[in-house]
This record gives sequence, C-alpha cells and structure tokens, in this order.
Amino acid sequence: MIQAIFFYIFAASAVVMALVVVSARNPIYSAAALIGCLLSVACIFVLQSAHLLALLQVLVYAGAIMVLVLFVLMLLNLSRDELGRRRITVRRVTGVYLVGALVTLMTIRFTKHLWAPAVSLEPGFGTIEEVGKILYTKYLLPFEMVSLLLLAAIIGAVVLTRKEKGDGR
Amino acid sequence: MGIETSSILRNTALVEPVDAILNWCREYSCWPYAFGTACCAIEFMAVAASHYDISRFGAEVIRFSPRQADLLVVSGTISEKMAPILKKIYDQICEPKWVMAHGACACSGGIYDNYCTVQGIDTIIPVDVYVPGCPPTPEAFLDGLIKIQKIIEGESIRDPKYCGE
Amino acid sequence: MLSPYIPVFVGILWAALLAAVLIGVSLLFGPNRPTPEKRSTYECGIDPMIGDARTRFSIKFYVVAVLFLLFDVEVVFMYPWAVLLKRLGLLGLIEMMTFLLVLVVAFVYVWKKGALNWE
Amino acid sequence: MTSETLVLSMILFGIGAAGFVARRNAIVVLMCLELMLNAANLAFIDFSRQHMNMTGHIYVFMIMTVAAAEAAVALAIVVRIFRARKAVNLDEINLMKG
Amino acid sequence: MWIDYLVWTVQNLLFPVVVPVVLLTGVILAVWIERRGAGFIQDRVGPNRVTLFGFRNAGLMQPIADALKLLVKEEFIPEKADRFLFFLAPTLSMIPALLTFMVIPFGDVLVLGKYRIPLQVADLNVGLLFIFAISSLGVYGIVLGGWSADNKYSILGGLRSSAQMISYEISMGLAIIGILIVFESVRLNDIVRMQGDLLFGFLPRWGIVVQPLGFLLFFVAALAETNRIPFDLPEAEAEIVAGYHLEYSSFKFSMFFMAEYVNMMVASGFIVSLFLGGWQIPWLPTEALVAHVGPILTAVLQVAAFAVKLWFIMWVFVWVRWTLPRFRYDQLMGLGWRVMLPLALANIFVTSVVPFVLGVY
Amino acid sequence: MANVVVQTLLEKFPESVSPAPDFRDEEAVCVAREGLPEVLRFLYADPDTEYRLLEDICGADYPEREKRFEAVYHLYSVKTARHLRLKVGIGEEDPTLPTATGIWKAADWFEREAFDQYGIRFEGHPNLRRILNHEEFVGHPLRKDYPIKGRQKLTRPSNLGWDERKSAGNGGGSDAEAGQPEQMILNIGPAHPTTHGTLRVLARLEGETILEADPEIGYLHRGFEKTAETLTYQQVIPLTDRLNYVSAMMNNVGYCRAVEKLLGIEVSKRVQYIRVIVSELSRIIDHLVCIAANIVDIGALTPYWYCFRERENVYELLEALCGARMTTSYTRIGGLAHDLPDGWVDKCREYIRERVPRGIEETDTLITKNRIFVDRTMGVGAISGEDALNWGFTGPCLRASGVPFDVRKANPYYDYDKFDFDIPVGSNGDTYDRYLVRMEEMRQSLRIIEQALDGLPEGPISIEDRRISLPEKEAVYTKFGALVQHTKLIVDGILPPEGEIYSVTEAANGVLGFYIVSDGTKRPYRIKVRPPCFAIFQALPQLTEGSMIADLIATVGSLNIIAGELDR
Amino acid sequence: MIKIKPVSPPEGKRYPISERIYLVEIFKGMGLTLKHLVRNLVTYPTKNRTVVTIQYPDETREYSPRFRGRHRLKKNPDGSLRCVACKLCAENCPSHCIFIEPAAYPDPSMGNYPKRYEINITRCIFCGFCVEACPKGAIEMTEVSEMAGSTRAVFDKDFLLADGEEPAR
Ligand code: SF4
Ligand code: SF4
Ligand code: SF4
Repeated sequence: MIQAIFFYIFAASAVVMALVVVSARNPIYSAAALIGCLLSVACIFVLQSAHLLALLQVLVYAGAIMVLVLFVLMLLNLSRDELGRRRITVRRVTGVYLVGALVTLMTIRFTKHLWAPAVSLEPGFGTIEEVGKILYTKYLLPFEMVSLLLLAAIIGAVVLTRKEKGDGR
Repeated sequence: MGIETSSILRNTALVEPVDAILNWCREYSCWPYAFGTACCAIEFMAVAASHYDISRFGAEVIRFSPRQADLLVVSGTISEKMAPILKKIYDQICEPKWVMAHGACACSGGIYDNYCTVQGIDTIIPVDVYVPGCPPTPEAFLDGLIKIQKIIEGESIRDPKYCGE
Repeated sequence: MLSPYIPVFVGILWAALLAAVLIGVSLLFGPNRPTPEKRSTYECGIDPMIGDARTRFSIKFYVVAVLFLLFDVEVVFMYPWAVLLKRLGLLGLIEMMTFLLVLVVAFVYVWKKGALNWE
Repeated sequence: MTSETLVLSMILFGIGAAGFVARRNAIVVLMCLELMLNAANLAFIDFSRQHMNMTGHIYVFMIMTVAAAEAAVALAIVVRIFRARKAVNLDEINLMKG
Repeated sequence: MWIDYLVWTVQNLLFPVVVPVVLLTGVILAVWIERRGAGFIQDRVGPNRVTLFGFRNAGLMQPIADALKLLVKEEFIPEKADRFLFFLAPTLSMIPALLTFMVIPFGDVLVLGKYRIPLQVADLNVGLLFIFAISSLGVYGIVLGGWSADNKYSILGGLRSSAQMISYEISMGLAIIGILIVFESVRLNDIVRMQGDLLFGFLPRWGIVVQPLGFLLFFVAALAETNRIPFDLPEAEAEIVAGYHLEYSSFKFSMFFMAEYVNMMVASGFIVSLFLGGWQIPWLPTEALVAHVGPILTAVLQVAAFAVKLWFIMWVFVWVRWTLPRFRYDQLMGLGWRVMLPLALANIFVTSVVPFVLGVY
Repeated sequence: MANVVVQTLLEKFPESVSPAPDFRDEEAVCVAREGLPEVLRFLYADPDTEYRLLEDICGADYPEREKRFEAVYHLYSVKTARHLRLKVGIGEEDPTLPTATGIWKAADWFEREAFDQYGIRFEGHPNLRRILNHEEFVGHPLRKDYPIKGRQKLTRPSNLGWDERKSAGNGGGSDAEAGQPEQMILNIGPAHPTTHGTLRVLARLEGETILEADPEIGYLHRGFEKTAETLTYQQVIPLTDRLNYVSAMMNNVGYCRAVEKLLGIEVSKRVQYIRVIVSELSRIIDHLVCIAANIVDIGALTPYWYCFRERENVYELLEALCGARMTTSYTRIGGLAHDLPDGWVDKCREYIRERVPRGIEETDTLITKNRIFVDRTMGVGAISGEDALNWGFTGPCLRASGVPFDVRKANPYYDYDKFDFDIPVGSNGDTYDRYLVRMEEMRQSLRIIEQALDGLPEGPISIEDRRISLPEKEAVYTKFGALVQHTKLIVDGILPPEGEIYSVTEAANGVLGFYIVSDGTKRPYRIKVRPPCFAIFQALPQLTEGSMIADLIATVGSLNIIAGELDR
Repeated sequence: MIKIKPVSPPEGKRYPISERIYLVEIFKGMGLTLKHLVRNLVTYPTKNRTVVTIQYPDETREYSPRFRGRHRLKKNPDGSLRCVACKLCAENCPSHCIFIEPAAYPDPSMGNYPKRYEINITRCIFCGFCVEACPKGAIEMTEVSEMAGSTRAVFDKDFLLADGEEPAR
C-alpha cells in the first residue's frame, strides 16, 4: 500500500519534472527540473530495491552531472539565449512522429512485462555487496574498460577546453 | 510585521504581546552596517575590540550586506563625493532600520564646514541617534547603541513606520 | 525493503514543510517596502557597473566540474570494492590497482596539462 | 506489484525523446538525452527486479558512467563551439561553415 | 497490538520529525558556543546582555533573538532576481542538511523485550553513501542562490563555493575508502559497532586509530565542505562582501546560515561515527552496559557519549576558525587537488596493500 | 655642500633657473616653464644629485602676482640626503606645464591633484582628470577666489565607465573589451569591508585574475588644506590629528616641527624627547592597526583582538597625557599642551615592557610562520626597490623593498641619531616583507621609547616666547600683564615671518611633509601636506596586475592606506 | 651609523619542513588560542580576571584627569558665573561651535556676563582649545562623554552649568 502511494507520488513528480525539462524556456529551469526528475527516479529505484543504484543515481546524476550542466549554463550565460524563438519545422514534425512510433513499438514489445507478477526478493538484493560481487567478478572486463573510458573522457575534456593563444582575450 | 498583518493586528489586544516580542528580538539583535569612512571608524573598531566588546550587545555581527543589517552606523566624515553612496546604501537596507550618526562629522559636519563636506548626514537620510564626539569614545558609542535599543523598545506595530502610512 | 526509507521520506516532507513554513511566516510578518532604489543591485553603493552580472565566467570553473564528475565516478566504483576487498582477496586488489593505475595516469596527465593550476 | 515502473519508464523516454527532437539549445538537448538514458535505467532496474537478477544493476552502473563521460565531453564541445561561434543553438551551429 | 503501532510511529514518524527540530535547536547552541567561545579566546566576554524577563542568561537567548529578528525582517527580492530560484535556493541548501543527519546513529539498537528500536532515524544499508549523495545536493542551494540574485559578488561567491565543495567532495569520498576497507560495511551502525572492539587488547579500534591519515584528510575536507575558515572563501567578507547570500535578507539568509551550522553538525556526527567510535563508550561495550545498568540507561549513556564527541568536534571547528587565516582560492583548489587527492590515493593504497603484504588475509 | 645643487643648476641652466629667496637654509630655485623638463631630467639622472624620490608636487595660488599659479616640486635625493624645491610660475591664461610622469611615476597623482585643486594642466599626462573632488564638480576649490563653503552636490554615485576613466588613453582596457566573454568588471568599494570605507578599486577580471586595477580616491576628501587657510596656526593642530588619524600624534609633531622651522625656533630637549616618545608610541599603534586590519582581511580574526587590546593600553597612556584617545592635539607650536603627569614614565615603562610586546609576540605566534599566511602574502604585491622609489614610496613599504631609507636616520631630528635602533629592511617588497618590517619596527620603537624614557631630561615644556606660547594659566588668572599677553596671542595668533618652508618627519607610513607658505598674517597662506599614502596607493595597479582579488585585498591592507591623509 | 636589520627570510630558507606541512604552526596557534580560552574561563569568575572587557554601562573605566569630555561652565564660590563673556573661547574654537551673547550686569563694576552661552555639541571636536583660551578658568571639560540623543543637541548655558545632569531633550 504505502509502496504504491509513494510510487505514484514519485512517478507523478518525475513526469511533471520531465515535462518542465522539455518545455521550460530558461535552460536553468530545465536543469533544475531535471534534477528534480532524477531525484524522483532515484526514489523509485529505492522502491525497486535498487538501494545502491538509487544513491549512485543521486550521487552521480543529480550531484555531479547536473552540477556540470549547471556550471556550463552559468558560465556561458545561456539563460536568455533561447527566449521566444520557436519554429515548427519539418524536421520537428517528423521527429515527433518518430517518437510516437517508437513509444508505441516499445509498448507492444514490453506488453508481457507490464503484467509481471510480484516477486519476493532475497534480502541481499540491490545492496552494495551484491552489486560489488557481480561487478568485480563477472563483469571484470567492463569494469576495467570503464577506467579507460574515463581516462579518455578526462583527456578529451581537458584537451577540448584548453585555452589557445589569442582565444578569449 | 508586514503591513497587512500589522493593519489587521493593530486594533486587537494582541498588539502589546506582539510588540513586546518583536521589539525584544530587534533590540538585542541589532546588526550594524558599519559605514565607516574616517577616524570615527577606527574608534568603531575599538568598540568591537576586547575592551568594549560590542558583542555583549549582540551587535558584533557586522554585516556588509545592506540586506542583512538593521542599524546603519555612519562613522566618519561624509564628503559630497560619498553622499550618494550613503544614500544608496541606506535605501538598500531592509526594513526595519535605524541610523546612528556616529561622531561630529556625521552629525553636523564637525570641524569641516567647507566646500566638500556634507553638513550632517541628516541632510541626506533620517537619523535616529546622534552621538557627538570627535571621535566619540567607545563608551559614547555604546551609549548611543543603548539609546537605539531604547528607541526600538518604544516602537509599536501601530507606528506609521510599520503600518505603511 | 522499503521500511528503513519511510522515515527518510517523512523527513524530506517534514524538512520541506519546515522550510516553507518559515519562509511563509517571514513573508507574512516582515515589513515589505520595496522601492526601486532598494531593489537595485548592491555593488558597494555604486550603480551596477557596466556589464551584466551574469557575465561569462572563467572556463576554469568548468574544468573543475568536469574533473569532479569524472573522478566522482571513479570513486563510486571504489565503494563496493572497498567493502568487498577482504572477500575478493588478491584478485580484487590487483583489479583495483589496475583501475587505479589508469586513474593515476589520468590524474598525472591532467596535472601536467596544468588543469590543476588556478592562477 | 505490477510494473507501473515500466510504464513510467516509457513515458519518461517519450518525453525525453520529444524534447530531444524539439529543442534546439544544445545543452537542453543534452539534458533530454540524459532523461532518456534515465528512463532506460528505470527499465533495467525493473527488469532486474522482475527477473531477480542483478545484472540489470550492473548495466545501470555502466550507463551512468557512460552518461558522465558523455556529458563531460559533450559539454566540452559545447563550450568549445560557444567560444568560437558564440552560439549554442543547434540550428545555428553549422559545422560545415568552418 | 497498539504497542507495535507505537513503536512503528516512533520509528517512522516521531524520529524524522524530532531530529530536524533537535538539529535546529543545536544550531542555537552552536551559535552560542561559537560567539561566547570566540569571546573568551579573544579576551572578551561575548554576548551577555540580552535580557529575557529580567534575566541575563549569559547570552543564551542571543541566537534566538537573532533568529526571531531575521524572521520579522523585511522579505526582499532584488529587481533582477529570478524569483522562483531565489526562493528555492535557501530551501535547497537547508533540506539536504537536515536530511543527512537521518542516517547517523546516536546510540546502539535499543532492545526492549521483543522490540528493537534503532537509535537512528533510518538504518540504511547504504547509510554512508546516503550522506554523500544527499550532501552533494547541498551545492545547488549555493549555486542557484548565487546565480538567481544577479549580483556579481553573489555569482562569484556561488561559483567559488560550489567549485570548492565539489573539489573537496572527491577527497572526502576517497578518504573514507580506507575506513570501508577496514570495517567492510557502508552501514553506519555496523561501522560504529565494530569500533567497539579493542586493538591489542586495550586500544579502542576507532577509525582515528586505524586510519589516522584518513581522519586528517576527512577532517580537512569536512572543514572545506562546510565552508569554515580556513576554507570560508565563498563568503569571504573581505573579498566578495558576503558571497552567495549577499542579496538575501530575513529568513532566507537565516536558512543559509542555519544550513551551515547544521552541516557542521552533520559533518561532526559523521566524523564521530566514522573515526571516533560514534556512540561507543570506550572499553564499555553495549552488552556489558546493558548487563549492569539496564537498556534504557545504556541508551542514555550512549547518546550522551555521542553528543559529547559531536560537540567536541564542533568546538574544534570553532576553535580552528578563530585561529587560522583563510586560503586564497587557487591555493585552496591546489590543496584539494594536488595535495589531498594524492594523499588520499596513497592512503587507499597503503590500507589495501599492507594487509596483503603482512599476510593478514 | 649646502647650495651646491643650486649653484650647479644656476650654472647649467642660466636661462631657465633663477634663485629663489633664501629662507631657513632651504635649497630652492625658481624654474621657468620652458626649461622644466630638462632640469627635472638632469636632477633625476645626474650621478652627483640623483633626485630619485619625487616627494611632492603641489600647486599654489597668488592672485596678485603676474604669474598667478605656482607649481612646487619637492625632490629628495637618497644619496645626498637633501631636499630641493623647484618653483614654477604659470600665468592664469594658460596654466599648463609639461608633465613629469615620464621621469617619476609618482608624479601621476600629484599632478592630477594639482589639476583638480588649482586647474593647472599638465601636458602629456596620461590621464588628467579630477582625483579628490567628484566628477560633477565645477571650478578648482583651492584657488583663493573659490569660496570655502562653495559646496557642490553630486547627483548620483560616480560611476565612470572604463572608457571614460581612460579617456586620455594609456593603453588600458576598454568597455568593449570588458564585454568580452570571461571578463568582467568588478567594483570593489567604497562601501566594502576591506577598503575601509573610502577607497574604491575598479578591477577588470578574468576569472579571479585581475587584468587591470584602477583605484579611485577622494571619498574622504574633506578640504584640510582649504580649511587650514581659514584657521590660525595653533588652530590647525586639531586638523592635523585627523590626517593620519591612527597615529594622530605624529602629525601633531610633524606639523609643529614645520611651523617651528617657519618661526625659526627650537624646542627644549624635554619637549623633543617627549615628542619622540609619543611619536614612537603612535608608530606602534599605527602598525598594530595596520597589521590587525591586514590580517583580518586575510581571514585570521583573532590577532585583531590581540593587537587592539595592546593598542588600548597605548591609548590609556596617550589619554593620560592629553585627555583624548585618538585625536590627541597634544603638541603646541613651541612645545606641548601639558607636561607628563605624575607616574606616567613608570606606567609607560611597564606597558612597553610587559603589555605591548605580549600582543606583538602573540600575533607573531599565530601568524608569522603559519603556512597559510605565508602563502597568502609571500610574493604578493611585490615591488622592487627602484620601482618603489620611483613611485614615491617611503616608510615601511619602501624599506620592505630593500631601500634602507628612514628620515629618522637620514635626516635626523630630535636626537634620533643618538638613539640606538635598527632599520628593518626587507628584500622582496611583498606583502609578507611589509608585514615583517612593521613587526620589527614596533620592536625597534619599543627600544627607542626605553632609551628616551631613560634619557628624559628636565626642562620647560614650551618656549619662553610670549609671541608664540601662551603664558601659564595661573599667571593669566592673577597677573594683568599675562592676561594681556594671553588675550593678544589668542586673538592675534602667532605671526611668523613671510616665507615658505618644507619640513619632513618619518611618520608611521613614511615621509610626512608639510609645505607651509606664510604671508606674515596669523593664518597660513598655504599648507600642503605630503601624505605618505598618496604616493603609495597610486602604485596599486602595478602591484596587483596579474594577481587575484584576494591578493588585491592583502596588498591594499599591507600598504596601510589611511584615507584621512590620502584624501585629506 | 645606520644599522640595518634584514627581516625577510633568506632565499631558499622560506619553508622549513615544519612550516611546509602546515600542522606544526597550526597547532602552535591553536595552543595559544586554547591557552587564552582556558585562562579566561578559569579567571572569569574570580577577581583578577584576564578578560579585559569593561562591561559598560555596568562598569566604567577610570578616565584620565585630563579627559576631554563634555564642557561645564564653572561658578564662583558665591554662585555667580565665572564667565565674563570675553568670547576668547569662541575665538579660539577651531570649529566655531560656541555662541556667546554678552550682556552687562546691572552693576557696571561687575562687568559682563553671557546672556546666552551655547555650544553646538554635535559640531564640537573636543579639542579643549576653549578651555585653553579662557582667561577666567570659567569653562572646563568633564569626564562625561556619553551625549547621544535623538536631536542635534545644542547645550545652552543652564545645561552647561548644571553639574553633569542629563539634559531634558
Ligand atoms: S567626527 Fe572627528 S573623529 Fe569622527 S570622522 Fe569626524 S573628524 Fe574624524
Ligand atoms: S572643545 Fe574645541 S571644538 Fe569644542 S567648543 Fe571647545 S574649542 Fe570648540
Ligand atoms: S568661557 Fe572664558 S573665554 Fe569663554 S567667554 Fe567666558 S570667560 Fe571668556
């Protein structure tokens, strides 16, 4: 019961926030709404017994990625750049059409999962130990690849933002 | 008290207790904005130092943001060049606010009756307490602060200051 | 598995309520006398200087945020490992040391590139 | 509990996708992308629970990492382009124009 | 059974409601300690004139007067400010601060017959990460607060502050890896419980004993995270006036202010739980205590032990503030990235490799 | 040696240089406007003279003369330890002079001030605009025909854009550039915690790095010089209190010494010793305040209370002497207002042995070696000795740059040459060295006070000249003759002979000079103060370029800018 | 015989190891502050407290006998005013804040007295020059420096004669 109530609260807030993300004119508002949406989703993770991932969702997504996004918005002072400029283009209409089609397809594909029966989980499900156990054994290779991915990202970011002579001055 | 709130409350029996509470907290938490320009400001620093210890009055939280200050302490000479700045700072302080003219210069221009000195800050902004002296001794400053506290004590939400008249 | 989280959710609601009520009280009881002068930006008593306050800031801040993000992710990978180290044994140690090595390489690279200088 | 979660996931994905195609500000587009990834995460978590198999969690873990790396690089590019062209609107950024 | 409901209510409704209130009360005490302590450090007396019903009560009412005064001060919104975010920001900095304390245990599980009441609001199995996750959200209050006011000083303050906080978050996260290796859990109560053991038969196995470097790094990072001197750059008065809360008046300012103190308490509680044995009374394990004085008194003593430790750390925060100068921005970032981070990595390396070399497991 | 320079000048530039009236053995010449640049360049560069320090440029107004205005240059040679005064007359129709900024950077603000106050235009000056008065001001207030009460309101806070301030264009940034991404203009002051209310610095920033800083002063301009012209010589003393109000005593001494030089009198040894004692006490409190304020700005709060605690002790001593804490007005022309009270010497000895050193040592423990402080200050706001001289630095700031110039030793007065004390010098001229020099100077001052207390001679505390000092109060009450003298002196004032002198003392911040012109009446015709800060503060752009805001704050604090003497 | 004392640390010796690691000096400093705290706390309730605060207005400090506070007009032993309205004080006052309106006593042998004697106290700079100028010792300065009021006060003759009582303002 409680579970269901909480779920609908968070789901509603997630959807509303997501709508704000795509519709707010000021990107800062989009970012704020996205943070809210991510937090709601994190709460739903908790309801799904994904305790560790719920917190990582907050820690990485809401607490780090969005900080970066917000910083960039502020650094570039983008809050006013998009005001009052909206056009309906062919591309966009096509886009919306494609999105509709995609969602429909997904609905059909996932139908059988939508009526999945309730399951009872063993106690360790979703804890840090369990995740760790799989991560460091079965998914060893992806884990090591992650370090390379991050290395690449760091190098990429540093190189891309390095100041060149005569730049910005 | 918000204007609406105080106009609702002004005719009720609640006025007295509400006044008592509001005045009590405002009185003992009078955060100064130290608008110090000259010699008097150095004496103001002395008041903050150990011997006189303005913190005993709860007023050591010297805010440099006008939004958070209650008491504008103008210590020192205000020149014509400075006058608009003082005015601006005064305007930017949030209600309720009080002003202390600390020192002869701030009160009246003091010894400087000449081409570049404002003859008393009351020609620019309203003043609640004048503290004479050049510079006023720390005791005189504290005396002024106590006078300010007295003034606060006597205020009421019935006053036009709080009713928006 | 929800039960320990109920107080957390309650806490969120309560904290939000508290904040809202306090601000509300403040709105209700604080005098409100906005004047154009008062509402203008504080800049040491001067009219706001040329240029928008929200001007563009140094790219350095961005670099900090990027490094934070990526290192944060790396740290995240270390939490489960740290908890499990004794159970994973030597293999776990070697795994993580490899991981760390790459991290250190990235770190040294960043350092050498001067991205850690803030002058 | 039936899987409302999956429904939610699809709704979020839809919203994200719509924003992705409809918005022109590069950073907002990026945010929509994050939204979509997030919806995917939600689906993974739900499948994981339904199948009592924690592999889905690992996937989510990885997706987050990738999202972080992607955000870092993508934003670096945005910053870079902005500094060169003073624009972040995708329509205005025509890479061919040099 | 009604008693079941009672226990449930206490655990799920009473605790989460009471703990924030206690924290906010703690702010009052903290402010008082800070101001009187500063006074005595500086050869003066500090606030002592505030009078209530004719009593001078040694200035204890001072913080209350301040809070009340701020509550009835003019609510002010700058002209160019973004109204919504301007209101949202202080709330955003306050809520995470109040939330994080939820997972810090202030006593061992109280066993009354068949009922087990954890003296902790929420005994999460990922408690430690919960603190990190939630406190990482505190940054938004500051960043948005600085940005929404549209004032150069505030924006600069907000950016500085958030850059500082995120930088030290890394060091903070790395600093506790060592603790995790040693105690093998992220559940705070487990960590505390394990610190009740004795090392070599006499030394409490506190985090500070097994992880001294980790403690130091964590403490410094905690100072930085709570924006205290020597890391109080975001509001460095001398440089950027009041920093990100420059344009905030009345209770919105007060909320930033209180958030800072609540954060300090959270940081202290966190430090105490990880490094100073939490609610443990050295050499007196819960079982022994319960056997001698009964469960209720045990709980009281343990909460008291926790409080004493917490306020000791709080006092150190204050003490440091009144002793040290502040860093310059670049030095601070340099310290975070170029000193703390390598040290934390080295700490992890040592903590993980040494046991293998010694063949402990 | 005396007039060697004057002789050389007369010989070398016979067309442009003519002798000035001889008065009190000062070296002074009149120079024609056309020859000025050559003369200045010669004086600066000639190895025999090396007038490397431009102490002052000021204007004067003589409406009855044919060449109405006069610009007066005071040069100093560290090598020969001598001053030289150059006087250049300028007509009212075309009050222009060639600028000296190409030779001494110090000339910049001095010339701006002369322009502001007298309307003398300096051709070739990079940025000649008002400095003390606000930009809406019309006229030149120190001209004799400007009414003293001619107040002019400023309608809005002065807010010149970058373009306007650099109108004459010295290559700085522009508004357009300031609009560049990643750059912003930050206004620091005047109502800002570190500028102590009256300074204002406009900084163009990139991130937190200062690309360019532009100081703006005059917010405490309160017309000292004009007001002094309306008072008698004695009445000016309270005004001098308010120049460097942190160490008012030194201004009293400096001023009285100047007027005594004008009168050609010498005060008794006792007076001299007391003046030395009170000056050194003032130096200590000045340094204490400077260090305390500087450290607070750097973020360490507690030393402030320790420093001020000791300062309060010194105030107790001063109050016992003169009845006021800050604005002492203790000296009188020809002596002192009061003799030392009973027991003062012992009390003073106790204080300087036990109390004051305690504050200094505690600050030392808390701060001096603290790495955070050292990092914050070392290498920050550094200036080389040569540059410092060129900018007109004197006092601790100059000594921190490694130039051991101290008036107390170079041109000793009041037996300073007999006291045994060291001149602390730094080597880098950075904020840290300035701090160390001040700390050490306080210790040296304590030594001087000890010696002066030991050697304190007996004697009268004012000279026995009834045209200068008031008779004993007792005598006034009882003796008619004394009453007449008293009344006459109060009403008629002190009447010095016609002439002009320039006298310097070593104040806490550096060379404090008084240039006094007397026309034989009871009121000074012209008093120009040469405040040490004025020259120091104008070097701020050079000191802070390329550093961060926090460095700017540390640097400004360590320069010890006292607005009272900066803006007068 | 100019003795020079170099104060800057010699090149290269700037950071001895004890300073480099921050901690030693920090602990020294913290030791000092702690010493103050403990000493002040311990001695606070006792007689010889080390806290230097003068708890104004409950305590006051001892003023110097020469203290230049508020003025007072003195009387002769017979109760008459000492002041003869010679205006020397006003003449000598640098801030021109004394106003005197002389009047003659009915008995010409007694000379003049000030009909009005006013000091514009907010302008006064407490320099003591009026006292110095007075040939009759008719004006002196008291130890009272607390004169704060809510108007620009002008002290009149009666007030200046009153012995330090608070004026009704
Ligand atoms: S009143 Fe006196 S001490 Fe105060 S600022 Fe004016 S001149 Fe200075
Ligand atoms: S003390 Fe000075 S200013 Fe005051 S009345 Fe006397 S002479 Fe005038
Ligand atoms: S007070 Fe003294 S100086 Fe003044 S008018 Fe009276 S007698 Fe003359």
